Amino acid sequence: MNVLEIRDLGVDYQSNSGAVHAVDGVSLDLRRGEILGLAGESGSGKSTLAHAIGRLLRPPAAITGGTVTYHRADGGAVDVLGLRGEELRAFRWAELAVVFQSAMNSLNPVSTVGAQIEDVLRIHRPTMKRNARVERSVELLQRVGISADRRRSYPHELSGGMRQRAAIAIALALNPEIVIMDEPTTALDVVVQRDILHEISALREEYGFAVVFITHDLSLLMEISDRIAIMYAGRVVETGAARALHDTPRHPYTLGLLRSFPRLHGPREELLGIPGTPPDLRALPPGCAFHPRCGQALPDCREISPSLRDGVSCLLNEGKGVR
Amino acid sequence: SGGGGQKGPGAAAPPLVVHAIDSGTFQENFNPFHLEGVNFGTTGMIYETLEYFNKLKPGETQPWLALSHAWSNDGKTITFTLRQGVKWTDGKPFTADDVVFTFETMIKHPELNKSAVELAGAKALAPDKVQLDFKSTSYAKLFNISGSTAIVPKHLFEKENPVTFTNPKPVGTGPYKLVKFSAQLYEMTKNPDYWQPGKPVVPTVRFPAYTANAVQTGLQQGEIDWAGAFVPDIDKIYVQGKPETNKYYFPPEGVVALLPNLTHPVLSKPEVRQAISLAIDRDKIVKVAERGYTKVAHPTGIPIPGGEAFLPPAYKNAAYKVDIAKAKELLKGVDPAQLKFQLLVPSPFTDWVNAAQLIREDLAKVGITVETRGVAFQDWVSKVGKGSYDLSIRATPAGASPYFQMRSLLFSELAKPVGTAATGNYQRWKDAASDKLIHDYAATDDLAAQQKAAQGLGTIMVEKLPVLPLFYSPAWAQFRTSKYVGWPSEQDPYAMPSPYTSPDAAVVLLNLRPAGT
Amino acid sequence: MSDIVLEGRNLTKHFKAARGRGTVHAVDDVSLALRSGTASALVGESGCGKSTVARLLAQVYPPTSGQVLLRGRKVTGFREYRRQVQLIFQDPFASLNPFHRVRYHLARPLRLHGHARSAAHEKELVAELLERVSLTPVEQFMDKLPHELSGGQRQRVAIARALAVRPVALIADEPVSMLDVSIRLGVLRLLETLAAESGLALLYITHDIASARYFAEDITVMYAGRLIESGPSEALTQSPRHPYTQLLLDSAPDPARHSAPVPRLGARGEPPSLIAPPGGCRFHPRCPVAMPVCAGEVPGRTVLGADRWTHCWQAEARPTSVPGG
Amino acid sequence: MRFLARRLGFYLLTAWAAVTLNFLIPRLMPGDPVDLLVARLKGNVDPAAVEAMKKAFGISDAGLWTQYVDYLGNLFRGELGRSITFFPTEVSTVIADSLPWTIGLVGVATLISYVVGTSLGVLMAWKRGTWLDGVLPAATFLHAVPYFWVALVLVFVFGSTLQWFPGSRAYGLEVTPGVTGDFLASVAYHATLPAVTIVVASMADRILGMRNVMVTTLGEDYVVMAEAKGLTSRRVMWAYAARNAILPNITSFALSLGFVVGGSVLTEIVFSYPGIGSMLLKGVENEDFPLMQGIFLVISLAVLVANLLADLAYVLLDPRTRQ
Amino acid sequence: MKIRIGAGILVFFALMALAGPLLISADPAATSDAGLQGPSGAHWLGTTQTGQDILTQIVYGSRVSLGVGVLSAVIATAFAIAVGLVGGYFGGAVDEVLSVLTNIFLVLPALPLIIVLAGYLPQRGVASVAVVIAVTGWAWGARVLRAQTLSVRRRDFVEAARASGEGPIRVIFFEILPVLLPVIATSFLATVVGAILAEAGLSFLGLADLSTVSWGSMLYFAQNGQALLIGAWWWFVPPGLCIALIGTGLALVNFGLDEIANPRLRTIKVRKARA
Ligand SMILES: Nc1ncnc2c1ncn2[C@@H]1O[C@H](COP(=O)(O)OP(=O)(O)OP(=O)(O)O)[C@@H](O)[C@H]1O
Ligand SMILES: Nc1ncnc2c1ncn2[C@@H]1O[C@H](COP(=O)(O)OP(=O)(O)OP(=O)(O)O)[C@@H](O)[C@H]1O
Ligand SMILES: [Mg+2]
Ligand SMILES: [Mg+2]
Ligand code: NI
Repeated sequence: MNVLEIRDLGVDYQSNSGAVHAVDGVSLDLRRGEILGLAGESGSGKSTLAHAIGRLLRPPAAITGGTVTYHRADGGAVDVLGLRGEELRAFRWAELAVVFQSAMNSLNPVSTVGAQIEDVLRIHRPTMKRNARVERSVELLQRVGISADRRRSYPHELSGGMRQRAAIAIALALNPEIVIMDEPTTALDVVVQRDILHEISALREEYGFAVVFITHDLSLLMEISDRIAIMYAGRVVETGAARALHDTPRHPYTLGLLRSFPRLHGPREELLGIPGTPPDLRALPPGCAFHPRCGQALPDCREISPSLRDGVSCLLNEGKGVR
Repeated sequence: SGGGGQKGPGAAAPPLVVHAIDSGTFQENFNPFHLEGVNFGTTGMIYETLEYFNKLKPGETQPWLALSHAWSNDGKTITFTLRQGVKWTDGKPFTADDVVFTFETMIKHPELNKSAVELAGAKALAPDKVQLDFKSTSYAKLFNISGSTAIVPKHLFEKENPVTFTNPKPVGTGPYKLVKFSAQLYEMTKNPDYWQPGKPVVPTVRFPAYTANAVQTGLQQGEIDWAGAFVPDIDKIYVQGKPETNKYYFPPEGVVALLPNLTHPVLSKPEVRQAISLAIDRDKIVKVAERGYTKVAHPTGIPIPGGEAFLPPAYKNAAYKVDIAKAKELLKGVDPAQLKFQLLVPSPFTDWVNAAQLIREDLAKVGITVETRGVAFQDWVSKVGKGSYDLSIRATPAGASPYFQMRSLLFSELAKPVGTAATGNYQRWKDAASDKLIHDYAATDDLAAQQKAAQGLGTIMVEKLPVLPLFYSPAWAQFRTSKYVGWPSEQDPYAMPSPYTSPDAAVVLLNLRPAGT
Repeated sequence: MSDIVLEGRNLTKHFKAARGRGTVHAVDDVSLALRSGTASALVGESGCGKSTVARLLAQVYPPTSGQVLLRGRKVTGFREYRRQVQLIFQDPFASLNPFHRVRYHLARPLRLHGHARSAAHEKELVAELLERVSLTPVEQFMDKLPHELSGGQRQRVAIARALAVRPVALIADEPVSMLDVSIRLGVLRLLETLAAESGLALLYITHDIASARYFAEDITVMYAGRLIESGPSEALTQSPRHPYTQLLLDSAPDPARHSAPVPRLGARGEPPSLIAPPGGCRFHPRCPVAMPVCAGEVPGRTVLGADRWTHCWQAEARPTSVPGG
Repeated sequence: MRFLARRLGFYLLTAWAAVTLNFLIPRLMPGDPVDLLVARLKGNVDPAAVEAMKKAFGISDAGLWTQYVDYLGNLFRGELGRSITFFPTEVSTVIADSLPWTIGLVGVATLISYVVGTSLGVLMAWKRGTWLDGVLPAATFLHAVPYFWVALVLVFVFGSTLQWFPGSRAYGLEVTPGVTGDFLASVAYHATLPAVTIVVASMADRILGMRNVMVTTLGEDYVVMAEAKGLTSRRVMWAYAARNAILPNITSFALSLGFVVGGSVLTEIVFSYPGIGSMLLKGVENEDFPLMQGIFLVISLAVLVANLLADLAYVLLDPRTRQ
Repeated sequence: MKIRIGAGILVFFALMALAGPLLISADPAATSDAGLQGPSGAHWLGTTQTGQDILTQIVYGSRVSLGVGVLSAVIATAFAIAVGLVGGYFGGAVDEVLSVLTNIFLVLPALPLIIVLAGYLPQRGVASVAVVIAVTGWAWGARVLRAQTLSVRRRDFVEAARASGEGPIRVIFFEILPVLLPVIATSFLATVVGAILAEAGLSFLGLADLSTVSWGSMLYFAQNGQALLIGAWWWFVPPGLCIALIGTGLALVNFGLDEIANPRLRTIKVRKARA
């Protein structure tokens, strides 16, 4: 029951010093109504992937290959990358909405929160009356915990948490099937973050949309998502159910990440971290991009670039990963 | 003449479009006492003078509002006999009171007495007789008294402060009346009751505002009938291959001379000045810098033609000739290291800047190093006035007689010590013989005696070289003969042809007649 | 218990708010002591005044009131103070001048504080410093410009610069929050070793209470400009006494939980404005267990045992019980 | 409002500075208009007349402070002294006669330049990578061309060669000033080339400025989000991107007004346009200090007022300043 | 690319100003009988009305035009640095006063002020014209530099330098100034363009020293000689074109610098996204 299928997606940033393969042969499935966590270090291509799905890439970024297929609830399939003009406009937001990292930056500073919701309604629901639009925007705001009188507030008049909620309210305006959230809580502090996470999961229960949740805070993902995909240097190196990933990580990188987070609860564990630094996407090492930092790298890792099989792309143990 | 003016063919006569002074806009000022800011035509066309002096023929005068004058009391008193039957355009008669009022105003407000007439008093002896008294002998100032002072109506001016009054509705005795005024155009029509019967013939004169640039286009496109503009390339811009109709006449108006600072130890030597004069190719300056619009000056500096009678007989046919060898010879005794001068020119005067450049090139040939320096106009005024320069170029106006020119050039009283601003004799020439001749000139009303004094001064100019005349400063006048004929010409120089000279311009207008007659 | 090196007593800092709209009570009545060879952590959410405390302790800002004591004495000399207390900043990308090479960054403090005797000696010292922060081969790093270094490497240079002064106290203001997860550990470990080995007093400022648990011996929690609780890190994280600490711990993501939907917390709402902070306990508007007294009076310090205290009326009332829901 | 109050205070201060500067410049600089007048009269001036003239021109020997107080007093009564060039016309009259021409010309030209330039900048940023990029080098070139040279070229091509438009004066000889169709048509016809000059020479700044701000704005999350919302391109371009990009542009526009006015001075001179620029040159050429200063003061105050209007516009357009 | 074209233009003109007069050692003011000649083998760019060679004038004029431009930009930039950096760094009352001063000069219309000042100027030599232009041209740079200083001052490396014991002078000139160099360069180049334009404007109005050949004074003479009306385009086109070209060169370098700092501004070739 996939709502979205990504196959071999590649995205390059063209530049004078060569193309940056920010997303390189990524295949992922998003199931209806699930939360898919997307984790990875800074620069691993998470946002690029999200933008590619939403058809939001701008030059110098260009999709170099692959497909993205959207399955409607009625069974019809849509080639997202093939959408043009009106089709694309209609697809956007009605089927797929986005919540960006910093709400301050993703809300138009010169128009009110209400107007930004109503804007969507006006374009996508041309028959809707003004009153109905206002009603709907009030309803949405209240749904995410913002009082109705804030409809006429400008973004700068709201606190960080409220702005993020407002961004979520806008995303839900058309009851989309998919919501992509690109680090929606990174700018917030933990207490507010938790509030918002609660809100997201509650809303998801209620409306049943699928979420692609991007963050580099793996422990957070483990808690909130159903499934997780780990990205490294533009590739997905491991996918799997959150619990499985937590309990039995199979890629050395996933393991390293898990061992980098100090735990609050339970006994103090030894933190291992990952040696070295993330690679330069312009000059990736040959073979497995992770091999220079991998403690268990085999000689083959230097030459063979593994592909994703059974949810992991690692040569160890004949492609089964560390364990 | 008839009160209604002429009808018939005259009524259809076209208006004459005149450009006198470069101006983007006009201010509504028709007060003839003012020198700056007053609109052209105020003196001459609206207000008139007592007599008319033809500047192109020194000594030739014509009665105007006054029929005659008589000097007495050693030139300290003059009595005018006034024309009768003249009327102001509001119908009031012109009387001796108006004349007295005009001169009394100049006594009361010295800032209006711009030509420094040393008036002591004015009174009316009879309705047609006015007597003016002066503090000193004033024969030589007759032009300033009767030739350039416009008489204003007492009954209107006595109600105003003449210094600040702008006189928007002028009432004069002249051939024209102001009928229309706007910031970019004013218009005069003929005064039907003008005292010269049958005149003027031109019914309407229009004065549009043109800046120095715009007037070129105006001339090129034939918008202007009569202009007094410097046109850089007159054949191309104005004549345009039609010399019969698109005419111009640039008579000499004064002299442009190279001023050597006589307080300079080297320039004070006559042989140095002689050498400089011999080295300068004036023909080339006239051709290149002045575009051939004028002529090389007579060595006496007196404008020719017109001033022939004032030339010393010995030098009547004198002319400049370049003689590098002789110049070098003259400079033999001078340390070449000292032959370095700075030539100061006001940089807005582009023709002088070019002339300075040519002089520099010429003097280099005889071993004199000249550095030309262009400075702002006011800086040049102040430096030359104070005598802090080596060489400079300056124009001296001829005036109605050579007296003004010679006095301004040579009178030792005008030479102030270096550092004090002078108002003439900027090169600081001090010579008893010159002073005596100037006094002689001023002390007589007799034309022959005046001419003799002028000839003496001319001789000094040629022999002693107190200044080095270069060329005549031309009066600019372009006129089209397609509408009207009868303009001044070299053959008939009855008045200054430039539309910006008053009251001459009015005299020219009165002489015009429709083309084809 | 080692001796106190740097101490802030009743520090208060008020700023003029932007465009003259009142006063920001950034820090109120904060007392804090750093011991040699010990890493202490200061934890709190964004904007609660952690950096301000750091800057007050480093005497970058003069306090509005209160005093900073170095080994029990007030130090007035600007340079003298800098020689003893050093600051490391959050953003390794911003804390090095992009124009100067690594060598310059390290040599300047050496020269300023007279540690280098000669050019050769200076170079030697620079090399030594680089080695201490494990930037080897030193020759290669010395002549690099900041943009040629990765974030972790930059932060190491920043640490080396602080060490060049040979301080007795080091204040690290969120030294790893800008770094990638995978390289955070290395930098934190380095700081830990330095404190332990050279007897430095280290103040580790962070909003990640979990990392404080791992890298500091004791933790002090700050809320809206005030200190609310302090104690040995293990004890504080395992049995918090202040409802806010509790909340903070509850909010921190716990990968072991796997519990979508995420549970709602006991408290809601957002941190208060520091221009008009709530009266009494600043946490009371959000506190799930607030009592009437909380709104009226600022709770005093309740000492709960060796090195443990809190500012909470609940603790006052029930000194031994754990509050919160 | 606080923002406005501050700006107002600043403008008052600046106005005072301009007024004082205006007072000080002639007194700190050498030169005496009467000497000059005497020089122009070519000698023959009575010393008594010189003294009287000094009085008429208001040249005083009083102490600086007294002069300053008098000067301020006169200013408040709107007395700027008498022009020397147009003696005895009051400077205020000269200015009143010429200012409408300049305001009309510069006002209309600036408006056109702003609207066209800004729109072009928006379009160029929006359609990067299309033929519109070709405007960029042209704009760069025009940005550096002196106003008067543009004017000269226009006069040469359209005035003298093609004779499509008049190259000088503000209205034709054949019309009489007044509110008549003929007159207004003549004014518009005559203003064409000068206005085109100002538009051409000042538009490049607007294009380049707007393009740069707009390009930066287009990368903002709220624009990407607006696109993701499926809004029409026009709405994204204008309501989201341009609406925000215009804000910094307003400030730079206000600051560039001074340059436009400076440029229009040169333009008027080339076109013999009877505006304040021609008067300024006339004043300078004639050492007409009262006129020069009066004009400078009026220009400064006009630019200040324009800046104040721009600030007002800013406040209206930016909700963040409305507090 | 932009920088390269821009720098190419600038190098060309710099060479022209520095080496040109050595190659063409004629007197730029030298007159000849061959007046108003169009471009020919003898006079590549033709002659003026007084027979001056326009190419020679252009070459010599570049010295004055560039000289005034660079000189006044140097003065203005030095002033802008002093005002902007000091105000921005120290803040408080010093900053208030300096920024009000800056803003005042910013809104006062520069060219009219220059005209008025030049009107009073007794000596209109190259240096005094440059000073007058600088007086009116520093404010923009000062404002930009102040804003930048304000943001750089808050940057951690400045705090860090202070925390490691550096004094204010050293912090301003060794920590902040180098970081601002690109901004200073940008504002310097912009000021050069402004100054060249202002000088040209002044000369064109006849308010600069006209006995020195500069591009502005060439235009003044061309205008006075009615080059337009007599169709002598070769007289007024080259100097104006040179001014515009050099301005374009400077602007191109500037935009190039901007694009380095802000890569988004670059023009791009849009590749068709995958179909
Ligand atoms: N406009 C661009 N031009 C060139 N390269 C770019 C551009 N934008 C991003 N990149 C590169 O593409 C890669 C992926 O970037 P992306 O933003 O997708 O990473 P991310 O995983 O979202 O990182 P973060 O966690 O920091 O948000 C990075 O290496 C980045 O440097
Ligand atoms: N120079 C200043 N002027 C005015 N207000 C300031 C200044 N510095 C800090 N503040 C205010 O003081 C409060 C505390 O700021 P501080 O930087 O100390 O917080 P923090 O805990 O370090 O936050 P973060 O985790 O975001 O770094 C904030 O509200 C901030 O806006
Ligand atoms: Mg990202
Ligand atoms: Mg902080
Ligand atoms: Ni688990």
